[in-house]
Amino acid sequence: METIVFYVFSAFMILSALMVVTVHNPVRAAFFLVLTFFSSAAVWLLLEAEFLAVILIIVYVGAVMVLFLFVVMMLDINLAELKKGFVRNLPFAIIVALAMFTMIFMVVGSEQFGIDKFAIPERHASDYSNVSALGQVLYTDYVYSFEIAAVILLVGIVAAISLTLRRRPNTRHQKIEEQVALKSADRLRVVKVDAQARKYSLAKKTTGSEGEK
Amino acid sequence: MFENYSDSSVYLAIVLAPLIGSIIAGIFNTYISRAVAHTVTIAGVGLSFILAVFVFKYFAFDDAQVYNETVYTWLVSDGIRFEIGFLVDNLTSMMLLVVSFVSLMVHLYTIGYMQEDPGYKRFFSYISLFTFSMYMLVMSNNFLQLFFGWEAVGLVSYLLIGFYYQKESAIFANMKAFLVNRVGDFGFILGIAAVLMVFNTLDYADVFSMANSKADLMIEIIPGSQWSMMTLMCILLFIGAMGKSAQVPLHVWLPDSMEGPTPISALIHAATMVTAGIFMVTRMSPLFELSETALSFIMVIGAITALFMGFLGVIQNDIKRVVAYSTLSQLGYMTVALGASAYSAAVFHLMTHAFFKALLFLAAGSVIIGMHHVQDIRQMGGLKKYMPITYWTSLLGTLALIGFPGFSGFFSKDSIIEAVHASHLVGSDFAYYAVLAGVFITALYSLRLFFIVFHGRERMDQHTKAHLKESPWVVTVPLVLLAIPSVIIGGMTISSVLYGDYFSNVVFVQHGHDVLGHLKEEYHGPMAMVLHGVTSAPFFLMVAGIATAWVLYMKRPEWPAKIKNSFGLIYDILDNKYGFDAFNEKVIAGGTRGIGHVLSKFGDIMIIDGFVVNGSAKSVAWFSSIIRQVQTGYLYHYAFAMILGLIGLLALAVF
Amino acid sequence: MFSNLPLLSLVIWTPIIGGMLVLATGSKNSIEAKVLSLLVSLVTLALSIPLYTQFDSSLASMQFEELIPWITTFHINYHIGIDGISMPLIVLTTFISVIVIIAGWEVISYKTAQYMAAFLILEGLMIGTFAAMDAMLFYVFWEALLIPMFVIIGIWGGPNRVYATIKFFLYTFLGSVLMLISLLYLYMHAADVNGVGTFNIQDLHKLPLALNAQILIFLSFLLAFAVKVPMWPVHTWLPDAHVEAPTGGSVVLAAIMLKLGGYGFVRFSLPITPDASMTLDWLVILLSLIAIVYIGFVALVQADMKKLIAYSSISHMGFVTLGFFLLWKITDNTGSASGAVLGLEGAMVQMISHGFISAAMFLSVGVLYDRMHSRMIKDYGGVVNTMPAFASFAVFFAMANAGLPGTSGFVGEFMVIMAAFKANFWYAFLAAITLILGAAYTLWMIKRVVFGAIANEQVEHLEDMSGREFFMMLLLALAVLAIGLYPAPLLDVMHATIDNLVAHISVSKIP
Amino acid sequence: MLTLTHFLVLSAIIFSISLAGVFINRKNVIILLMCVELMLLAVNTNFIAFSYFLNDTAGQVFVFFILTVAAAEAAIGLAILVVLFRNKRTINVEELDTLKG
Repeated sequence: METIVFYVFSAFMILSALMVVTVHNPVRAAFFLVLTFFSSAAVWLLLEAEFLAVILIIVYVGAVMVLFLFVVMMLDINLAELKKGFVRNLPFAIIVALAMFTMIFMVVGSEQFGIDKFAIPERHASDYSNVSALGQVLYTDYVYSFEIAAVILLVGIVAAISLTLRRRPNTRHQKIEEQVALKSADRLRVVKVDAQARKYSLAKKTTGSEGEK
Repeated sequence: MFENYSDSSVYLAIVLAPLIGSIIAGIFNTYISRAVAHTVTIAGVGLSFILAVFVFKYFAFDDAQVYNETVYTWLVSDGIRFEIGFLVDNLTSMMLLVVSFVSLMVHLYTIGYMQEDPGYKRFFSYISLFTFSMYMLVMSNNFLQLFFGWEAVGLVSYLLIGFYYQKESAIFANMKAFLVNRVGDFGFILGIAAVLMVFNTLDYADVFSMANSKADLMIEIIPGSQWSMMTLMCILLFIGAMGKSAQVPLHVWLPDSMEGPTPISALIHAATMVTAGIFMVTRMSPLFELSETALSFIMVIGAITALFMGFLGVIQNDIKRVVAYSTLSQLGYMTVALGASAYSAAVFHLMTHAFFKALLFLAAGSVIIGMHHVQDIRQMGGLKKYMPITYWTSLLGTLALIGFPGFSGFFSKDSIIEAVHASHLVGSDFAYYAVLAGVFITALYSLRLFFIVFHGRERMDQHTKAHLKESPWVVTVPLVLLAIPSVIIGGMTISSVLYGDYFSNVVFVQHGHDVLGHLKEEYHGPMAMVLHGVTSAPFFLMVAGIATAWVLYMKRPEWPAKIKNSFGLIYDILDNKYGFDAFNEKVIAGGTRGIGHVLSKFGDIMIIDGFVVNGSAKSVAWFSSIIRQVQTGYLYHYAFAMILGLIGLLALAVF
Repeated sequence: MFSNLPLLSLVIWTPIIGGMLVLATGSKNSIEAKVLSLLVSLVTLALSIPLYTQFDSSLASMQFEELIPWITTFHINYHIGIDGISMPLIVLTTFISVIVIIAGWEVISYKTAQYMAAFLILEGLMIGTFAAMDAMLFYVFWEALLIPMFVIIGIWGGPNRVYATIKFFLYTFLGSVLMLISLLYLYMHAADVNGVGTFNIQDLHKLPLALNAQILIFLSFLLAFAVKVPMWPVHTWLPDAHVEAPTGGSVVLAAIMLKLGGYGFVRFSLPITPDASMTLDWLVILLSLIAIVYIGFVALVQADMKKLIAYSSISHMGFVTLGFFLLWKITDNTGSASGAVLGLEGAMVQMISHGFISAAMFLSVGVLYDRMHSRMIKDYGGVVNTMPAFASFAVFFAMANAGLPGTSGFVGEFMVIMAAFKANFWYAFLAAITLILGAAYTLWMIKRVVFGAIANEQVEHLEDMSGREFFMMLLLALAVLAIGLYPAPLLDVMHATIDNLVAHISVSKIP
Repeated sequence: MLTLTHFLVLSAIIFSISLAGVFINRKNVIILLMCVELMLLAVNTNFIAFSYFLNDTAGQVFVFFILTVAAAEAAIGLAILVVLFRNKRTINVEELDTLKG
């Protein structure tokens, strides 16, 4: 039963990967890539890596593919120009792909990684949760690398923003850094005023009427 | 006061007197007047002449023992002592006498000849420097000093030939003379190196004493063929002599050296320098006797020079060139005599020749003065009545030259012809016939010169004829003084020099070659020789030569022109001196320059500089330009490079 | 009275310190700079005289020796001393330096102080190189003396000086880099043979070496010294350097710097690697014979006077290298080594005499160049008419260059040819060709430049030599004549050292 | 039965396809970035396969980190793309050869 599932999904995966590569329109390519991700998530589930499968969907499909589509949409790329030259180097590409595949296959062939070498472990108990297993390992042995991963992401964000941020010169906008750097003395000026009695007498009341109008 | 000849002060005085005179005249010539210059030099040479006479008397009559002392040690290296020293014996004393006498005559003569020349003092300094170098050469007692004198004489002749340094032809001639002499010296220095290799010393005495013991030494120059060391050494030494005494291949410089003033032609190119080669071979007789091939080589070269140079003398039109070619021919005679191992005959002829040839040159000089420096004999004629003294003295000289019986030339030349006849070395018969024919040729050209210049129609223009007069006494007195020995010296000295024992301790002749020994039996005094001579073949040839000259240039002056164009080809060959000059200019000089150009253009500039030095610089630039192409700028090229690299590595890992 | 003074160090360092002082005088008042530099050079000459007078020519060992530890970790020490080979060269250096200072008197107007200082420092460094008894000290001096020369040619040179000076510097530097490697190898080898590494040249002489090691070391020395001598294939830097160098520069370059190569052969190649020298002597002889004949032809066709003299000095130096390497060929040919010492001493004399003659020839070209600013032969003609005194000196030195007996040019060549004949007839034959070629190119130049009618109006206005130039020429002429007529005193100094050297190199060093 | 080779073969296929992709459209940078994403996906599949068969979660942790890096890389790649487009008006790699040596 599992094998059937495996074959189905891997077939999906391979076909969509092929389509990603061959299709001309980057948007359609992006969608095929999404399909590839979904089928690969299914395969991963077979391998009992549920958490990662989910992460895959969320991170890749959710974020990266959206990013791709966003960029593709924003840049008005003239597709005609990009299609040229497709056929010319197809044979060369196929040769390279086949060469690569045969070599990996030679290495990865059944005699090294066959059934005798790697027995199929028995299924986890039903209450096994991939996430907790990952959590234990993640926050104990790999805590530093985890932190570094966080830093990498931060760098990624900062770089992306600084690269693409464009500020029009004449627009007025808050300069957060200046605001933060303010000190009370710049804004508040204490003036020494000596107290005076206010000379206010009724006598003047009659002349003040015009004032009240 | 000169009685003790043992100490060296006498010989030092002989040598140094002319040197001091030359230095004073040369270095201080801006500060001293002309009179001082010539008196100083003449005093120097005169002193050396007087001493030479005493030395000659001391050696010839009081037969003193040989003087052989070293003056100072030039250099000691590797056990070999190189010294400067004097060796004086009969040969040296005779040469000293000849050199100093002729040099003195030339000094006197120059006062008259060079009056109006600006380089007067410089000329005097050169000729006395020449006398000094000639003394050093003649009196040396080892090969090193001989070579020093050899080159010094070459240097001075270079300076003298190029005396008129404005004249392009003069400075070409003097360079040519020096280079040809250098070619001779090239052989000479190799000869000296051979001597040093064999005998490990350069001193004559030691070399001659060990000579016989090393007679059969062999040397392998061309791998496989063994040559006798002595032959190699003697031929190399003779090449040096050929350069200096102008034998055939290396004779080209002598006719051109007539560019120099006439006195030096007399002094250097007739009497002294050219005889250096003959003197050297005579001095080395013990060595030369040991190799017959060398002797026959010398004889053949001498015969060729004697005969063929004589031919050239017939067609020359410049008065000095005719006399120059006659010198070449006479030198050929002396070399033939050397080849026949008749060394004393060669030296005897050298002595007599020095006198009458110097006389002829100086006579030619006085004719040139009279004709205001016109040297072309075709513009002369009938000078008999204008210049009587020059006429009579040059008549005596010519008779002596052609070997008219009774004159000194006869005695020396006939004895050479007899000697060659008696010798039976390889090539001696060829030499004999060449020498015989030479007598006829010598008579022909010398009489031709004599008749054209002094007899016949006066062909010079009015202007020169008006000024034509006899030269001043300063010129004519040396002529007369030279005429006397040219006539009598032969008769007087033949019995002692040639057949006496004058050269006994100097010349060593092997028994087999002792040609003069045979002649000695039939020799009974000079007068008997004259009578015998009159009946012999050379005499008839000489008379025939005189007759033909008389007919051609007196009776039928138009015949020579006819003969010339009928024998056109022969005339052309003779005219450009058998192509020697052309050959030298084009092939040797041109060839060396050509090689030089090729080597410098291709060798240095192209190959070494072009490829190696600049080449390496350029190759670095070229290589870097290739590397640059790899950076194409296209993103995907870099991607491909990465992937291909990956696949490559993977393939490496897998297979 | 000199016994206590470290005389040799004084001779080395006075010119260097003097040079610094002259630099200090700055370039504005050139008179002071020139007078001071002349004073310094004269003092150095005076100091070098006792080197000759108190030199004991009977012993072959080092004299005036001084040893001060310098870099102790590598056993390099400031060890200097002189023997029969280096003493004449040092006296030649001091003598030529005085002449060069005088030569540059009026001619150099641009930055005279630096010019004079460069020469003084160069002189000090050269004497250091000759006196160095420690291989590393020798190498330091050897490279250091390139710098002043580089500066002299580079700044005061002719139009194309930058190319010439860079070529000169790189050529020599390339050559000597290999030498450094072999010196280091020797140090290491000495370390593991007798415990402690050494750079002392005497010890290196005695150090046993295997044949192939010797051959490699010999080849590296050969390259280093062949460039300096210069020998045939690596000689092309010399004509360029001479053409571009100022008169004083090319005098020093020709008179002394070429001798460093020859000195190197005698001090390093022969004694340290005798067996390799034996196996490869045919190579050096072949190169020197090529240098003599090939360069002779090339010199014949040069149009530039300085290039012609440069080529002629290569040809003369060919004799030096020929003279050094005759020993083994003579023993093969004649069975006995007699004649080898003749060759070696002939080579030494040739070096000294060539120093004087080439200096004089370059000075004479300099005299003409200062007046007409052209080195081309075709621009001259009939100089004798307007400059008779100069012409007589020029002819005299031309004769000396052609090797006329009575001048020093002849002595060296004569002895080498004698020795060469013992080795092989054809060596002497080819070497003697220089008699003809040497005379040919020198006299042809003299004919075209000095003799003949006045060629053009510039020659017309030439005025004869000034007192200063006359004095220089006279000094050199006397030196040339003295060695030519009486070379015995010069050679007596060398006998002991050369005999010791020949005895040493005829013994094999293979362990 | 599902053995490890199945999964490895699968990821090898995906990897080769993405490689071919890089070669095919050399001009469209976006597709290139996608191909890079695909390669990373293939690698992750490998990791997970190994971690499952070796019963060791380390593989999955690593996949986790690869994801973060991939995300960051994609972000920056697109940012560069945007800036590039803004300055050069085109992202066709053919014209962009300012890197030429």
